[in-house]
Amino acid sequence: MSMGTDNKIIAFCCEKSAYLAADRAGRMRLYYPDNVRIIRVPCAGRVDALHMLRAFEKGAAGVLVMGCQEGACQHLTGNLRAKERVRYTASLLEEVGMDGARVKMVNLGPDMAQKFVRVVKDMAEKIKER
Amino acid sequence: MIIAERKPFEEIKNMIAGYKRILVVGCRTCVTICWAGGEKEVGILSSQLRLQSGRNGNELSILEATVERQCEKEMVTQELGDKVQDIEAILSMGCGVGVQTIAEIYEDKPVFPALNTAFVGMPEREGLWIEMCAACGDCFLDRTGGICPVVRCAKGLLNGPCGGTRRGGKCEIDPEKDCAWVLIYRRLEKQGRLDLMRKYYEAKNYRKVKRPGKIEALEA
Amino acid sequence: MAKPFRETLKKKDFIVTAEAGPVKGSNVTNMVEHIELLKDKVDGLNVTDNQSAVMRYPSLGTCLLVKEHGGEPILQITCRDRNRLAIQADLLFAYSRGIDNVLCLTGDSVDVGDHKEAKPVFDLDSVQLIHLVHSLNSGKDMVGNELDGGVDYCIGASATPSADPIEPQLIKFDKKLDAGVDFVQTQAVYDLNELKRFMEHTRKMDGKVKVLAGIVLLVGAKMAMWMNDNVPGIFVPQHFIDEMAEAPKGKGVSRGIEIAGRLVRQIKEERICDGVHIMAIGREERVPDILEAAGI
Amino acid sequence: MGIFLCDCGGSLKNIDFPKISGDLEKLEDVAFIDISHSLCLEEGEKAITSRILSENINRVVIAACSAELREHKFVRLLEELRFNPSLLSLANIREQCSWTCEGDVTEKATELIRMAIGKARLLQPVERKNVPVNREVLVLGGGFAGMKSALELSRLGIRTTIVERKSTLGGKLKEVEGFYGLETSLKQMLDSMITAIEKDNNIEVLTSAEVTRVRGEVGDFDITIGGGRREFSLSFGAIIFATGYRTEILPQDFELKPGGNIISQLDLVEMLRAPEKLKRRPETIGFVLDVCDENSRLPTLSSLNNVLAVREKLGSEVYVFCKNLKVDSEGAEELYREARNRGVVFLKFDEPPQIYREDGRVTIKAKDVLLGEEVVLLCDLLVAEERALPPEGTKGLSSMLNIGTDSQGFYQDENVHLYPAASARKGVLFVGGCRGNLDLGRALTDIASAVMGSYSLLALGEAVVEVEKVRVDPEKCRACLTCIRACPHGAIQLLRVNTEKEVAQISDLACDGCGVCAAVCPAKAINFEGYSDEQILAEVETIGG
Repeated sequence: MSMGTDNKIIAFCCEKSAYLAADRAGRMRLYYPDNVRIIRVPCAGRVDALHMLRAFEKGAAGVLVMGCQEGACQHLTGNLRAKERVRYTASLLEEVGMDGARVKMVNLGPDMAQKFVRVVKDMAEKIKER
Repeated sequence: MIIAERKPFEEIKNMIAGYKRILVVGCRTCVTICWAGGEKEVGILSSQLRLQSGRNGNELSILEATVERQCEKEMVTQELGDKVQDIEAILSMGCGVGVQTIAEIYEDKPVFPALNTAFVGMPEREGLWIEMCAACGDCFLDRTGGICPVVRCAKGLLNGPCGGTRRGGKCEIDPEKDCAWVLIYRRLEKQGRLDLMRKYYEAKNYRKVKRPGKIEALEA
Repeated sequence: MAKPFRETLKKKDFIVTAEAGPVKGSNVTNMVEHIELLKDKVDGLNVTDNQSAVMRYPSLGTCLLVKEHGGEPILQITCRDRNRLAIQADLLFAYSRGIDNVLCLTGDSVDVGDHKEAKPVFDLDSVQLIHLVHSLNSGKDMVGNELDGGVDYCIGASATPSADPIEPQLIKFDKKLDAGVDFVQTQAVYDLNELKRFMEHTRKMDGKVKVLAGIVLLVGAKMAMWMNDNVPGIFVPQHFIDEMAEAPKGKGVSRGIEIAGRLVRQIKEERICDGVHIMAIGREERVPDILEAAGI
Repeated sequence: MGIFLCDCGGSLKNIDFPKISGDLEKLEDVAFIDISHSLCLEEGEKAITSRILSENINRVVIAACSAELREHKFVRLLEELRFNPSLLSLANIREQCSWTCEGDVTEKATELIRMAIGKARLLQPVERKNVPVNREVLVLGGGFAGMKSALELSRLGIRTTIVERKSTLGGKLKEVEGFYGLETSLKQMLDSMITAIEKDNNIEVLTSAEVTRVRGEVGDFDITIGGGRREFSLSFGAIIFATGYRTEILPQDFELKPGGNIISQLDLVEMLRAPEKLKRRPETIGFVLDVCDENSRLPTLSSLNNVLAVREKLGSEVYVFCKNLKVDSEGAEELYREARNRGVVFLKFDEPPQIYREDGRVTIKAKDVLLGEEVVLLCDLLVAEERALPPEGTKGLSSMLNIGTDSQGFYQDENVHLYPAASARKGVLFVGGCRGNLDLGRALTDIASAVMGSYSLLALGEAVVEVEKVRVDPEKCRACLTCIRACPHGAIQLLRVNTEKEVAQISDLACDGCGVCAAVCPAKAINFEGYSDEQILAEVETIGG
C-alpha cells in the first residue's frame, strides 16, 4: 500500500439515503474525521467487490458501503445484495491476511446524519488501532 | 456446461510464490457463466494478488487478460500474443482444458490453474450449480426416464436402488439427497414405463470411457 | 464337520445363520473363539466383507478359519472394493479351499466408512454379481472363456423389507430372483408386518427360495438411534427405542437379547419365513443367549 | 474541461480557493478555473453561461454545495445552453468538506475536486430521446376495482381493455349485500357501472378470457390473451391488476363443517335478499371473528354491514364474538357505534371460543375478557369467519411477469417506495383486493393512484428516455441470465439484437437506474454511463495520489 495516504476511508454512499445523510450531517455541522472520501452511487447494489478491493489497493484503510434500510430500498434488493457482496469482500480480505472488518455494510435512512457520523467515527477508530 | 470453482487464495499464493511478473488469464465462456473465471473474477483475483504483494514485501506486477475461449489455440494466441514476453508465470482462470491449452502454446512458461474444474452441470438457481452429467461416454438416460444414475446415485448403480436407502427415499450417504433410483421409479411409474426399470442391465462397458477420450468427425 | 449349507437349506425347516465380524488387525484369537462358540449352534456363519466400508481382516481369510475349525462359512462379497477380475479370482480361490456359499452384496459406500477418501469401485452391482457367479457355476468366466475346473456355489442375496418406499426395492429384488438365488438374508427387520408383506411378494415370485430374516441385536437406546441415522438400511421403530431406554442401567444388552429372542420366536411360530440371520455386531458371544431366549 | 468553484459568498473560510485553483491549473486538460461567490444565484449562472458559450469545453466540473439542492438547477441551465448535462461532474466541498471540520480542509477539498475531475474525464454524452409508448392500458379483472379503473382512465381519454376470467363483470359486487351508509345499493352501483362501460367506446371488455403470455416492457407489453376459442396478441403500455380476492370459510378452525346452521357471510347475504322466503326466522344469530387471522380487515367490514342488515331486516338478537375488532377502515367506527345503538352485543374473547352443534342449534362457549366469566350462547345461526386469499391465477401471472408476492401470496412486496399501487416493474400496477386492500375505501385510493400513475406514464403517447444509459455490450454478453435474474425491476430480456445470437437487452424505459446488473455481470459486459466501473474506479484511485 503506497504509504502516501494517511489511512483514508472510502464511503460508497447510495444517493437516495446515505449521500443525503452525509449532506445533512454537514448542514448540522456534525464534525467527523477528514480522511473520509464519499463516492456517490445510484444504489448500494451498484458497488462491486472489484471497487472495494481497488480502494484497498490504492491505500484505503477502510471501506464503508452505505445503503438504504432493509425493506426501504427503492430497488428492493439493492441493499441486500450489497450486504452479501460486503460479506464476500470481507472473506476475500481475510484470504489475503487483512482484517475483514475493514469493509462494513451500513444501512441508513436519508435523515440519519448522527448514525452516519457515528459509523464514520467507529471506522476511523478501528483503522487507527491496526 | 462446464462448472468450475476458484481455488482457495492460499493455494494460489503458494503456487506462484517466487514469480514476480504474473499474467492472470480469464475465459469468456463456461467459467464466466458460472462466475468462476470471467473478466470480473480476473479483476478480483488480481486485486487480491496486488494486495498480497504489498504485504510481504515482494512487489508483484499483475497483468490481466481475458480470452474469448481458452480451449481454442487461435483465440489464446490472438489474445495473449504480445502480453506474454516478459511474463514469468501465467495463472489461468479457465477450466482444466484452458490451462493445458495455454501450457502447450507457451511451453517455456510455467502455467498454473486458479480454478478447480468441478463437473458438467446447470444452475439450480442464481448462484447455485449442480452436477447433472458425468460424461461417461455411454448415455443411459433413455432407460431411466431422463435421470442419470451414474451421477446422481452415489454408487452409480445401473440396477438400483441399493439396500441402504433411507426412509422417505433418501440416499444412504446424505439424508438431504434424494435416492436417484427412487426418483427414477417415480417418474417411470408416472409415465407407465416401469418395465424399463424391471429390465436387467449388464455391467457397464468401461471401454467406452477410456481416458483421454477422442472423437474424430468423419468428414474431417 | 458341519453339513454343507445347501443340504441344510433343503432339509431343515427353520434355518439359523449368524454373522462373524472380522477383527481390525491380524490377531485372529477372538475370531477363532467366536467361531468355536457358534460353529455347532448355527447352520451357517456369514463373514462380513469390510462391513460399513470399515477396513478389516478379509472375509475370505475368516472363511478359511471357519472351515479349518469345522464351521460352515458363508462368504460375503461386496462390489465396493474389487472389480470384476478380482471378484472372479477370489471366487475361484475360495471354492478351491472348500467354501461354496456366497452372499452377493452391493456394499456400503465409502462415505459411511473410515476411509472416506478411497476411490469406490462399484464395477458391478449385486444383480450383476449374481449373474457372474452363475456364469462361473456353468464353467465359464464372465466373458465366456472356459474354466479349467469350474465352481458350484450356493448363491445368496440380501433385501430390505423395511425400505420406504418399498416398490423400488421389490423391483430390484425381483431382478435378483430372476437371476436365480438359493437363499436370502434380509436387512434388520423389526416390524413383522413389513416382513409378512415382503414374504407375500417373494412367495408369489419364487416358491423355493429360502428367506432368513435379519435380526440385529440392540445394545442401547442411543445405539439404536445412532444406527437409524448412520447405518444404511436399518430402521429401528420408536417403540423399540423406548423399550430399550426403559431398560435399567447396564441391563441394555439383556433387554436387547430379550427383544431379539421375542422376534425370532414369533417368526418361528408363525412360520413367517424360513429362518433367521442373527447379526450381533461386535457381540458375537451373545448369539447363543439369543437362541436360547428364542427357545431354539 | 471547465471548472467552477463556489466559495458560498466567501463563507467557506477553511478552504484556500486561490491555492486550489493554482494547483489544478497545472492539469493540461483544464481550460479554466472560475471562483465565484454564488453559483446558485443569477450572477453565478451568468458567469457559467458566458464561460460555456465562449470556451469550447466538453466537460464541466462544479465544486459547490450539495447536489440535493443544486443539481437540477445546473442540469437545466446546461440543457438551455445545449450542453449535454451527463458531461457534468459535481463535488460537494461545503456540506461534505468545509462544514464538517474546523481546521483547514483545503487539501481534502482539492482531493474531492480531483475525484470529480477524474470522473469527468471519462463521462460520455447520453442522448435524451422521446420513445413512443402505447397509450392503451390492460385491466386484469372485471370487479369493482377493474371497472372503476377503466372508467376513470377512459375519462382521461385512455383506452382500456378489461380481461375478466368469469363470463360476467361484477366480481365481489355481486356478493356483498350492501354498504351501510352508502345511499345507492351495490346492485344499482353495479348496473350503472356496467351500462357506463357498455356505452363507453374507450373500454373494450373480454369476458371468460385469460392472459396466457406476457412479453415486452412498459410502453409496449405484448400480451397474448386466450379465451377458449382462440388466442390473440395485443400491445399495451401498462397493466393494472384488479383480480380481487377469494374468500375461504374456515371449517378446519371450527372442527365443524359449514352447512345447516353454520353459514358464511355470503349465505347470510343471500338470505337477507329474500327474508320472507325463510321457513323459520332465526331468533338469535352469532358471529365469530378474529379466530385465526386477526389483521385481515375483511371480516370487520362485511360483518358490521351484515349485522346492521340483520337487525334491520330480521330484527333477531345478534351477538358478535371478537378478539379485537379493527375499525380503522373508512366508516367502520360509525358502523360499530350504529350496531351498538341497534342493540348488537359485542363479546371480547382471548382464547378462541368452543363451538358445537346441539339438536339443530349451535352453542358458543367463550370466556369474555371484560365480564371476566364464561359466556354460553345458544343460537339458531352461526356466521363463520372468512379468510381472504389471493385469487387462483395469482401464482401463474406473477411468475409470467416475474413480480413478487408477499408472504400470504397477495401482490406487492411491502416496500415504502412502491406504495400504494406500484409494483417493482414500471408499468405494472395493483389495485384493490389483489393487493390485500379488501374494503372499497382503500380500493378507491389505489385506483386513483394507479390511474394517475399510468396516465402520467402514457398520456403523451411518448416518454422521455435516456438512450442506452445502461447498455449491454453484445460482444461480451454470454447470455448467462445473471442480470435478468438479478434485475429488481424486470427490465432486462433475452432478445436477438442485430447480432445473430441472443443477448441481454435492457429496456431504457423500464430501467430504474440502480446498476445492480452492472455489478453482478460476470463478463463485465454492462456499462452504466455516469457510474461505470471505470468512472467509479477513477474516483477511488484519486486517493492513491
